[in-house]
Amino acid sequence: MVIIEPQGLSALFDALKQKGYQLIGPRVVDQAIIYDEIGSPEDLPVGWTDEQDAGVYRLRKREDARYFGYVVGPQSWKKFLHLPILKLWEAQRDGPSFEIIPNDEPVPKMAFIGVRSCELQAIAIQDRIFLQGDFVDPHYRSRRENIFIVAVNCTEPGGTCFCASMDTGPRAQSGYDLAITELYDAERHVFLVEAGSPAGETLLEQLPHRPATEADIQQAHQLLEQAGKKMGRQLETEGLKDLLYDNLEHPHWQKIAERCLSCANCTMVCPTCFCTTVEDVTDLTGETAMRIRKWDSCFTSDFSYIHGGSIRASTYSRYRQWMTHKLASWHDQFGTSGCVGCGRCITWCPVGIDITEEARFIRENPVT
Amino acid sequence: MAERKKPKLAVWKFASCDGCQLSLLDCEDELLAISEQVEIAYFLEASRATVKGPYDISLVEGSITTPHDAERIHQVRRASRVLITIGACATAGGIQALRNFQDVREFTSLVYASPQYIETLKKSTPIDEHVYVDFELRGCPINKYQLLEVLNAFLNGRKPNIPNYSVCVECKRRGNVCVMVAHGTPCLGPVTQAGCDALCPSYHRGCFGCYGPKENPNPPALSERFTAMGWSDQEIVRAFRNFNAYAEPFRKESEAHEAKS
Amino acid sequence: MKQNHKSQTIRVDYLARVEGEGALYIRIKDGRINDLKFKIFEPPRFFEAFLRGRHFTEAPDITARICGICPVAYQMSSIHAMEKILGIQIDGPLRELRRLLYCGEWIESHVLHVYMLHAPDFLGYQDSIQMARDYPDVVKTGLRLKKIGNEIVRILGGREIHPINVRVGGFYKIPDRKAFQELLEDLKWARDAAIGMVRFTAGLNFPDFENDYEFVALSHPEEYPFNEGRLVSNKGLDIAVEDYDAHFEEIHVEHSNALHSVLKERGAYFVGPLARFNLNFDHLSPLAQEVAREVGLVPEIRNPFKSIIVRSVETLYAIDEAIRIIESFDMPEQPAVDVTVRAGTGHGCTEAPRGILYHRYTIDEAGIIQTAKIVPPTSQNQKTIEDDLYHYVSRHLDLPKEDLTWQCEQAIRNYDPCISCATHFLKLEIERE
Amino acid sequence: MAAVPDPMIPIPYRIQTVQRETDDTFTLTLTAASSEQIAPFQAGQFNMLYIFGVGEVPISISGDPSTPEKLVHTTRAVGTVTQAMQKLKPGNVIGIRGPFGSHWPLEEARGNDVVVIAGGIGLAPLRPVLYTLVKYRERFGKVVLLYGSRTPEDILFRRELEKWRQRFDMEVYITVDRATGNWRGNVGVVTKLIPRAPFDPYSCVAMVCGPEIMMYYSVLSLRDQGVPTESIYISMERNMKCAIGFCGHCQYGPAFICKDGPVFRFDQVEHLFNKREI
Ligand SMILES: Cc1cc2nc3c(=O)[nH]c(=O)nc-3n(C[C@H](O)[C@H](O)[C@H](O)COP(=O)(O)OP(=O)(O)OC[C@H]3O[C@@H](n4cnc5c(N)ncnc54)[C@H](O)[C@@H]3O)c2cc1C
Ligand code: SF4
Ligand code: SF4
Ligand code: SF4
Repeated sequence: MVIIEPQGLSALFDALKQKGYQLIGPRVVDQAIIYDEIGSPEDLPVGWTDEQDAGVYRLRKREDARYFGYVVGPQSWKKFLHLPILKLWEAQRDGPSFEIIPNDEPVPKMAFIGVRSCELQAIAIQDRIFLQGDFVDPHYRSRRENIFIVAVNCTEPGGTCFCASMDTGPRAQSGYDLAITELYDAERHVFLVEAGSPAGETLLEQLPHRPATEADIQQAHQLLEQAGKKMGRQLETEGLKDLLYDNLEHPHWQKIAERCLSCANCTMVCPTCFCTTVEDVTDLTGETAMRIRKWDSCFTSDFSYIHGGSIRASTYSRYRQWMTHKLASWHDQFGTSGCVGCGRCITWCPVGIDITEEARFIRENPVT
Repeated sequence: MAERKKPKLAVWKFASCDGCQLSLLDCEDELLAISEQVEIAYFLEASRATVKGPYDISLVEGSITTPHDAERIHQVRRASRVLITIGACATAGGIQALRNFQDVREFTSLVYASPQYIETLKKSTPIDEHVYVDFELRGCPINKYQLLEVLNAFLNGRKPNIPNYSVCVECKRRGNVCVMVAHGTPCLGPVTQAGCDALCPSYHRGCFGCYGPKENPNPPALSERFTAMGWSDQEIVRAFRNFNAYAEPFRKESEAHEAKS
Repeated sequence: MKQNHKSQTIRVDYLARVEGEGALYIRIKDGRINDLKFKIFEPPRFFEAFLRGRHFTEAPDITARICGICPVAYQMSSIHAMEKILGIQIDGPLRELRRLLYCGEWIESHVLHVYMLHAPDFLGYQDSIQMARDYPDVVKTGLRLKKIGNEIVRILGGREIHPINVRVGGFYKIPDRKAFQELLEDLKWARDAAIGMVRFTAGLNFPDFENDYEFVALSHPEEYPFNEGRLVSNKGLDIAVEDYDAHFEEIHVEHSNALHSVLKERGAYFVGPLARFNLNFDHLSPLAQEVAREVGLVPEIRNPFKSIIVRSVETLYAIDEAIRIIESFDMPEQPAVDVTVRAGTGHGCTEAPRGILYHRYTIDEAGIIQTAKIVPPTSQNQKTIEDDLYHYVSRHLDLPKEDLTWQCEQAIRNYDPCISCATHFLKLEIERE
Repeated sequence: MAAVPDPMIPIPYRIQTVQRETDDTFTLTLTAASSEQIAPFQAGQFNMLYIFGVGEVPISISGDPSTPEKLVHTTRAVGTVTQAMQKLKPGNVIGIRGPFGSHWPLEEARGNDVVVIAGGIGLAPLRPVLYTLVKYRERFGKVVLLYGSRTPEDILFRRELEKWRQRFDMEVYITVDRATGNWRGNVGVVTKLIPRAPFDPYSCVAMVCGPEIMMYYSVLSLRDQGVPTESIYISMERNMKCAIGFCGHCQYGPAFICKDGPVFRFDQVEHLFNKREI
């Protein structure tokens, strides 16, 4: 573990650019801290933070000048790995037949700056879906293979965070190339950096740094300890899967349905939600056809449409599908929870429906 | 494949602003290609030449507001194999359906010096209250790419990719920051059908419902949130009383708040 | 001709290639026009009535829906009226951006009219698609020009029809400078294309037809008018927009049941490109002036058929102006200025592509609209159109009916009437002998 | 980087024959249009069929598993894609991805009686089972086919049914919801045939395919006869966009119908089966 100074970040960014990476990191856009293309540390949200609660997000000025003093943005890294809209392939009519032209547009090498621990876990979950099953999604794979991850440990969890409950944070455990803890107090502003891969190791060598002292490591450790205790939300996961399976007809689903807009925001912002639909597109002459894959959501009616009507016509059934998938059936499907406790679905639900609250209610009032 | 026979296209206007049919002329890059694929048989905004029906595809813009139009739409239906309504006027009665909430005689005398000459129905009604409609394309105005998609789908015998989910889905795919959550700006996106690619939120304003209610909408829950954000009942009434005011879920919502205010 | 000795009725039930729907009814008896009506039967849509009770901030979005062809004009007239009430004056970059938006609408609307609606008349085609078979390049140039106009509106307004980005006080969001810069190249192509457009339209054949009109337009001391100025005419009118109601009125004329907007005690007047051109020639860009002169177009033009050339000159001007604005553009600090509500009455008049568009509103202290009045250009030209037809038809009574019909249509299209705009025309009753 | 095969790219297959089965149902026989072929399939599996420019839908394989080079699909034209498919002619090429999913328990059925219960188009996914039963007849106990159709005109695979009916080692019962013309056979729902069918409930395997409601009542009736739940198999249907577990549409509780199904042993899904809107 080493210490780098804030200027060291510039060196890091330069080194990554040198290696041909496009930098993606946090920046202030439209009154929020989003993940977007960045050029230099000046683009980082220095001195900004976010306040989050159910259905509310506000950008605020910090008292200090931290680089990473915010929590998680409106959308996760999913949008760079599992694209919201992707052309699968194109076909050209050829008499009674047709010829398929695969989409093998080159993918950029991307360096993700500021990935939080919950987000690392979310990426690991999507890896299981797209890379580790019987089939591999080549589009996801080619992007995934070309990223460099600079993680940032969370020292100040947000109002809707509950990674501690999900065992996914606040400290980055694996899946990164470099992990940073921002150490900030009256005396100093430095970064404790740890390499998590040979590539990270090599890069770290090139940066101006000094070895971390035991005190540095202790300070980081303490900050993360405390952070784990300051989570804005909590979710009791013990026996949760069976609890939900046993309560598929709980009257509370109807209560939620009265508030839920079935707008799909929660699924769109969730870093693990992976559902898609495919649209067929043709040109006017009918000579060229394309298949376009787009993020879809279990909250839409077409999602469960089969000839004759939608299986899940009511909001009741759609919310139930979503939540039981996240917290119960995901375990059966992928051997892990589908929720990493990032809190996005709580913050970005326009009416502030809170997955932890709804789970708690069912736990406290089971029908079985 | 056998050479496809050129289908005949007709464009009809009822009470409207012409914006939706103008979308067709706004397809600058595609217009000549369209005219190669279909015979533009009746489209007065663009051509004096008219070809007799029946027509394979009729695009109908506008709502029914006069006794004469209530007759005319039946003729259009009879002459059309496929009838597609375009825009909020045709699919929900349009902005002129605001009269449906008030006494139309009072409206007439407000605007016209000699109200006795004005021949008008009490209500502005959508086309499907009068005749069978094969497909509804929403929007005020419609999105020209969606119009192309619908024409395209009909020409190629497939289902148009016209989703009926919320604006939020497009908003998120587009990577916008939610104006409701992050800025505290009331937004109808969560109850409104997609189609505009989340235009208003992309310009930092709340959606005002051009595309009408999404499938399975929940306006009362959204209104409750608006109230919590500080909106009065009158403001909520006005929010739901725009171009799709007469679409059932929006109508009910505005009436509920009108009763309260 | 034989026909002249008995009575004949010409009815054009649906006027093609105008926006909206109108009809013409002429009754000829013994070689003279017995009756002539230019009829508009757009069903009434009651905008002025249902604006009452709405919040002042909603007027731009609602009034845009009067007309899908020139929504920007509606939005801007209502915004200016509201800003008058609130005592706001928009200057600097925001004002420039508003002009830019206007450029977009003029380009798009004028090009649509010239290439797709009017030129086919002069060349004898039913429509531009037919015309494209013989003049593919002309039509393609037109489409590309139109697209550039639309592109300006789309970037700045969000979409071409019923833009969503304008508000009382400014805009919701200022698009990236990059988006405009990218337009520059297209605009420079467009400038050359518009020069060609002027030359092309100037080369058409024009009927020998002139009238002594009273031209009315906005006039601004420094610029070709879009959004601001005084109302002036070639016959001495020179008033502030606030005084509109004192000088203009809508009257019931004998041979028609339509409400015609007229100048009090003076009668019919003429608004639109020809009026603007005649009254503001000096404020056209040097290039637009030069090209106009080159084709022999200098004030005062009194042949309404030549409006097609004037529209081309104005298109060239709008492109020139758009280039100027983009090249000298500074990002405004805020997308809009703050507004505080206060009660009052305000007037707004802007130059829609078809001519002056007048709005008047009264709002209360909560910002709720109490009364609204809207006078669109088409209703201001209505009487002039009818007068033109009367004179024009009288001279061509010997033409076969089919040709005469077409000629009349062409004469109406000189005004590019936008009938959806006709917010308050009466439905005509047809008199029968 | 080694390129991975893209599981969303179909393999071209050429239509050899189009067989009209009923008014709205047809059978396509396809062979590979290039050197590429899909893997051999097992009875009950399905393919994704892509119609150029129109879309892609899941359709079970209704042909004989022992001749996999001849792909056979029987489809009912109900909507956009299936109607477009109905218009295709021999020589047209369509895209095939597959085979996907679980299959009918023909191994488990060895040595046991086999009850095949089909409703409507549900006979198509079961036809490969019947081919196999007939081909290896000696491996199984009694073989019973119970088939319900809306009307006599909707009966699929008539000639084959007739052939099977004439066999002495197979029982074939057919019923219709509504008798028309000179139908003299059974009228009523297919579940009514179950109590009469000659099979040993304690050593049989039941394979059921049809509308969910029909499957539900079939299961109840089978259980009434004493058939253990673990011996009953059904085939499920859900919206499907990818068939490879990526799109999420076909989830049925914890299962993905595309990979864990479509064929399920009933006890795997029993807890979901009568729940509303799962
Ligand atoms: C595993 C499986 C096997 C099937 N086997 C057969 C078969 O052998 N023969 C047969 O006729 N039908 C079969 N079906 C049903 C068939 O897939 C649908 O009838 C078909 O998808 C309808 O598509 P459409 O575009 O014509 O209909 P539309 O009503 O226009 O449907 C639109 C879209 O919804 C989806 N969809 C609609 N109905 C279904 C459905 N029942 N199942 C899954 N997705 C649906 C499809 O994506 C379809 O493109 C099977 C379905 C599944 C899941
Ligand atoms: S379910 Fe909610 S909290 Fe959990 S990972 Fe998804 S968005 Fe984050
Ligand atoms: S839970 Fe919230 S975000 Fe999710 S669909 Fe319902 S209202 Fe939308
Ligand atoms: S801004 Fe509006 S449309 Fe977009 S996500 Fe938020 S609520 Fe939905």
